[in-house]
Amino acid sequence: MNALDQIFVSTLHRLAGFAPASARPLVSMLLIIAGLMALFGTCFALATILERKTLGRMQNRYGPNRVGPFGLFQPIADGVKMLIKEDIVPFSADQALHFLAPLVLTVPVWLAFAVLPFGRNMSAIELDSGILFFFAIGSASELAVFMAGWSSQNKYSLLGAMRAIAQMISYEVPLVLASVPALIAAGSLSLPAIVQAQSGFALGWVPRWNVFTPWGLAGFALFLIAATAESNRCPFDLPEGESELIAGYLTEYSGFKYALFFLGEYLGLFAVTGLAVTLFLGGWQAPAPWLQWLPTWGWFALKFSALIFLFIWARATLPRLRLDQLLHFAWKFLVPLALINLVVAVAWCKSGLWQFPAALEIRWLLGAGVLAASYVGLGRSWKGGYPERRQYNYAQ
Amino acid sequence: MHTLEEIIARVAAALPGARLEIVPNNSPARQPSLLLEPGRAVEIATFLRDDPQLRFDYASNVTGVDWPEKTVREKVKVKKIVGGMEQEAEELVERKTPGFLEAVYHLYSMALGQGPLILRLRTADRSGQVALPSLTPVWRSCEFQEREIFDLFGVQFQGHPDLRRILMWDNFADHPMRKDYAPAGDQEAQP
Amino acid sequence: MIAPPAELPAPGRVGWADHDLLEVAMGPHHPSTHGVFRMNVVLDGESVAKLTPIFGFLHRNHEKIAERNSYLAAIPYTDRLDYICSMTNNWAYVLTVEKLAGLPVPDRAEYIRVIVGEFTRLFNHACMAGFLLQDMGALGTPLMYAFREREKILDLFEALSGSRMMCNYLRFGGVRCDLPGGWREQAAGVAAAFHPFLDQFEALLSENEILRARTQGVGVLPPALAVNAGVTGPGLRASGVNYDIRKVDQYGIYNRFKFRVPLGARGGDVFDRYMVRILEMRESLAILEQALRDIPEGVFLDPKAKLRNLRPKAGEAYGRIEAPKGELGFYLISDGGPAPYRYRIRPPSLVNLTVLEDMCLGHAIADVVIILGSIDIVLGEVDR
Amino acid sequence: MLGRGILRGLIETGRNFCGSYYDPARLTTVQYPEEKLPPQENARTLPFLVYDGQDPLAGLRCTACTICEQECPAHCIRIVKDTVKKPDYLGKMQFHPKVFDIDAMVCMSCGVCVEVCPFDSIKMDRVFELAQDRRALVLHKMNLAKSNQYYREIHPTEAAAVDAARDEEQRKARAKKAAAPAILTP
Repeated sequence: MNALDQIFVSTLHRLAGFAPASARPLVSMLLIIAGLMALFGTCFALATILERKTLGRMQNRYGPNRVGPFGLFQPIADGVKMLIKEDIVPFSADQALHFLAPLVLTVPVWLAFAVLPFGRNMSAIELDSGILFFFAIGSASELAVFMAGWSSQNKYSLLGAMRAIAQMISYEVPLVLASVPALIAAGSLSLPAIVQAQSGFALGWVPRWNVFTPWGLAGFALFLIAATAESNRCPFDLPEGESELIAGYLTEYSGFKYALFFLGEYLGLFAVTGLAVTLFLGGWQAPAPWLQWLPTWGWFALKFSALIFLFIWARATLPRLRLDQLLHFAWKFLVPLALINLVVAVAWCKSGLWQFPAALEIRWLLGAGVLAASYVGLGRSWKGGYPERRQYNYAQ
Repeated sequence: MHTLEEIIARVAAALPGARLEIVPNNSPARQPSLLLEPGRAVEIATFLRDDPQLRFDYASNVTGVDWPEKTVREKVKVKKIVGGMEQEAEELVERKTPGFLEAVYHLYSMALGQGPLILRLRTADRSGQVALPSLTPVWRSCEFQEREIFDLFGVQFQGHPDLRRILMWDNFADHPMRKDYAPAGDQEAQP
Repeated sequence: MIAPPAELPAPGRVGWADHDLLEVAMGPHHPSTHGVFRMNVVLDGESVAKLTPIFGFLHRNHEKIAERNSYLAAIPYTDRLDYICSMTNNWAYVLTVEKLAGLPVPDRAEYIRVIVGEFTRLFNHACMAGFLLQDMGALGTPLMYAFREREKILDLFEALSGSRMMCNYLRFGGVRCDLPGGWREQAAGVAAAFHPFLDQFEALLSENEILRARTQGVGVLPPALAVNAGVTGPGLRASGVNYDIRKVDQYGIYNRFKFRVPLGARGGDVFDRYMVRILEMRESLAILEQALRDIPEGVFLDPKAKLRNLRPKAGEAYGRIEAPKGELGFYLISDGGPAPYRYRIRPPSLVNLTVLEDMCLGHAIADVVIILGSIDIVLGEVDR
Repeated sequence: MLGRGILRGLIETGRNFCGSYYDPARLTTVQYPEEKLPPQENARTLPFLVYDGQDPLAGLRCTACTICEQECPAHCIRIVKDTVKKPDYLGKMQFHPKVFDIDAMVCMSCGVCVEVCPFDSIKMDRVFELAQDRRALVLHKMNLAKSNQYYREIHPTEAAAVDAARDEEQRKARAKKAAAPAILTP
C-alpha cells in the first residue's frame, strides 16, 4: 500500500520533473505551497459550514441547508457576500494600520503549515527545529490583533484588543510548556522525528503514542486548553465577546477584511490542531498494526477532524470566562500543572533504565498518581474556580 | 391588620400635631386611604417605616393622579321668599372645586405581611405650586416612579436625588398624562 | 489609555480630570440589553465607576390609551406590556377590575387562570436562564433548549386563546372561552415533559464551573437594600426575603395548592437568582399537576358578568399578582364612567432596575451584562 | 474535581447532537415553506365578514349596528349605514352597511369585535400569509366578505355552534309566525 501512501510525493516529483533541473527545487516548493493553500482553503470553507451545522444539531435545529445540497455551497455564498460587502473604514481610523492588520494576522499562519508532517515524509520542509519555528510564527498573531484594535479608534475594539493581548501572551506559556515533554520523549526538536519516536506498539496492540502515557495525557489536555485560548475560541473568546463588546477588535471591520480575520483565526486553529496531533496523537501513525494499510495522511486527517469536532463541541456548550479568571486560570493552574508534568515526564524517561519486573506498571502508576494529586490540589486551591455547592432551603 | 383609625392614633401619638384625614373609597375593594399634609410627609413616612408595630418597609406603587377643576352643580336648600311666603326651595348652585395633582403611595409591610396602606399627597393647585416632598429618601423604590410622575404629570418632588424626565425625551415641554393634554402635531391617524 | 493625537476628537472625555475614565454607551442598540434599554457606563479600566440607566425608547403611553378606551378594550393592550407573559398581565388587570367592581369568578375559571399563569412562569424563567447564558457567551444552546420547550406551551396557548403571544384570553369574571377538547391531556403531557427538560437544563448549566465562576459572588443584592428599593419576585427571594404574593395575598385559589417558595442561599448574587428561578420552575410544575388533576367542570365565565359597558361605581382599587418578573400591580380609579379615570401599572421590571447601579459598581463590564440579565427585564413593561 | 460540571455539560450537548439524528424530539425545526404545521383551530388573524347564500354582498349578516366600531380598542373599523332596509334571516327588516372598512395596518387581531357582535356577522380568519406588494391595506366590504361555508371550514366547532343557534332561532321565528295568524283573525 505504499503507492497510495506516497501518492502526493510521487505526483510532486513527476510534476517537478517537467521543470528544468536548475529550477526544480523552486517549482516543487511552489507546487507544495499551491497544494497546501488549496487544501487548507477548502478546509476553512468546510469548517465554517460544518461548524454551523454541528452547532445547529446540538441546538435541535438543522443549520444551514438551503444553499446547495445539505448547505455545502454556503461558504461560497458567504465568500461572495464578503467580497460584495462594502469595506467601510472609520474616518478617524489609522488607515495604514487598519489595512495591514488582517494581512499581518493571516500571512504568518500560512507559514506555520510548512513544518507539519501530514504523512510519511510529507512535510513541506524538514527542519531540525520544526517546533521552534512553529511557536515563533504562532506568536505573530498578537501583534495583528492589537494593530486592529488600536487602529479602529473605537472604544470597544480597544477594550477587545487589550483583552486579546493579555489572553494570548498568558496562554503562550502553558502551550509551550505542555509540548516540551513530547520533545523530551522524542529527544529532538524536529517534528518528523517526534512522530517517528511514537511509532511501534507496546504489548502488541497499544500504540506508543505520547497520549497513552500519564504525562502525555496531561500534556495533551493542557495543550488543548491553551490552544483554545490561543486561537480565541470559546470558552476563551473574550477579545470578541459579542455580548459585551459587540465584536471586540473586529467591530470596525467589514467586507473582505472581516473575512480575512476569520480565515486567520481558523488557520490558526488548524495549525495548532495539526501540532497537537503530531505531538501527542502520533502524527500519521496508525492506531493498530492491522490498520496500517490505510494511507498515513488519511490517519492524520482523521485525527485532525476529531480534534476540530472537539473544539466545535466546546463552543456549543461552554460560557465565556471573565478576563481576570482567564488569566488566573492560566498562571495559577495551567503553568504549575505544566511544570509538574515536565518533572513527571523527565522522571518517566529516566526511569526507562529500571530493570526489575513490573517496572512499566509502577512507572505508570507513580506518574498518574502524582499528576492526579497535583490536579486536584491545584483545583481546590483556586478559590474563584472551585465553586461551592450550595444548599437551597425553602420558606416555611 | 391595623385599621386606619389605629394607625392615625399611633401616628398622632408619636408625632403630635400631624394632621391625617381618611379619604373613603366605597368600591368593593374597601381600600380607604390617608391624606397627609405635604409639610410633615417625610416625618410621617419615616415613622411608618420604622415603627415596630407597623413596619411598612416596602413602597410598592407610586401613582400620579390629575384632578382638574370641576364645576359641581348641587341642589342646595335655600330659604327664598316665594309669593310673599318664606319657603324651602331647591336651587342649582354651581360650585367650582379647585383642581390639584396628587401622588398616591401604596405601602406594604414585608416583615409583617400587612396589606396596602394608601397615602395621598396633594399639591396646592395644578399650575403654580406643584411641589411635593419626595419620599425617595425613605423608600428607594419611589425613585423611578416619582421621576415618572414628574415626567408625565409635572409634580416637582423636592429632595429627590435625581429628578429628570424618565420616559419622554429631555426637551419635551408638556406633561402628557394630564387630563387637559392636547398632543401637538398630527392627531391619531384616522383610517 | 494613551492620549490620542491632538486633532482627533477625544473619545468621550469625562469630567474627572485625575482619572482616565472611559464613558461607554451600552445600548439602546446593543445585543444584550433585552430590548431598547441604554446604560451610560463610566469605566475605570474594565471596572464600572458609574452607571446611569436610560429608558423611554419603547414608551407608547399605554396608560393614556387605556384611559380613553372602555375597560374591555384595555385587555388586548395589557398583552403588550410584558410581551413574554401576556396571560399574567391579563390576570393582573382583570383581578383589579374584579376587585373594583366586585365581580365573582367561577371555580373553573380560577383553575384555568392558575394553569395558564403557571405555564407562563415556566417558560419565562426558562427564557431568562437562556438569555442569561447567551449574555455569558454560551452561543444560544441553552436559549434554544428553553425556546424548544416554550414552543410547546405557546402551541397550547394558541389552541386555547387563538394567539401564541398576544392571548387576550381573560375576561372580567372568568375567561373568554372554555378549554377545547383534549387540551387538558395535552397540557398534562407538556407539564410532564418539562421535568426531563429541567434535568437536562440543570445538567448542562448548574454544575458548570465556568458558569459558577462567572456568577457566584457577582452582583450581590443585600436583603435590606432589596426590600427598601422595592425589588420583588425571584430577585427578592434570591436575597433571602420570604415574600411571594401568591402566599401573602393568596389571590385567586392559590391557597388550595401545596407549593414551596425557594430562597437564596448566599445573600442574593447572580447564581442565586438563576438557581431560585430554576427551583421555582419545579414548584410551578407541582402546582400545574395539582391544578390539571382537580380542575372542576362547570361554567367558565360568570353568567352575570357584563362584557361591554361595564361601569364600576366611583372608587379605586389596587390589585397585584406574583408575575414571573415580580409584583405586577394595577391601580384603577373609576368615576362611574365606561372608561377608567386613572389607569396605572406598577411595572416590576422598572422598579427592579433601581438597584442595577448598586449591584454593578466595581464589577467588570462583562459582569454588568450578566447582572442586567439576572434581573430579567422586558422593555415593554419598563417603558409602557 | 474541577471540570466535572463541564464534562457533564459536554455530554449533554453530545447526547443532543447524536439524538438529533434519530429522535424527533431532539430536532424540532419545521422547514417552513416546504413543511407547514397544521394551523390550530382557534387561531385568529384578521377579521372577516360572514355571508349566507351565494351573493357575497347581499347575503352579509352584518346589520351595521356599529357596536364593533365602538368597542374596537384600536378604532380600526369604519361603518357607513345603508339607507334602505332589507330582511335578515329572521325576516326582520334590518339595515345593512354601505361601507365597512377595516384598516389592516391598525387592527391588532384581538378578537374583541367578534365577542361583542350580537349577529355573529364578524369572525376571525386564520390565514397568516398576509404579505403583499400593494400598500392598499384598508380592507373594504368586498375583500372582507367570506362565505359561511369557508367559516365552517376554518373553525368547525365554533361554526357548528353558531349555525345551530341560528337554525334554532329561525325555527322559533317560523313557528311563531305560523301561530301568529291564528291570533289576528278573531
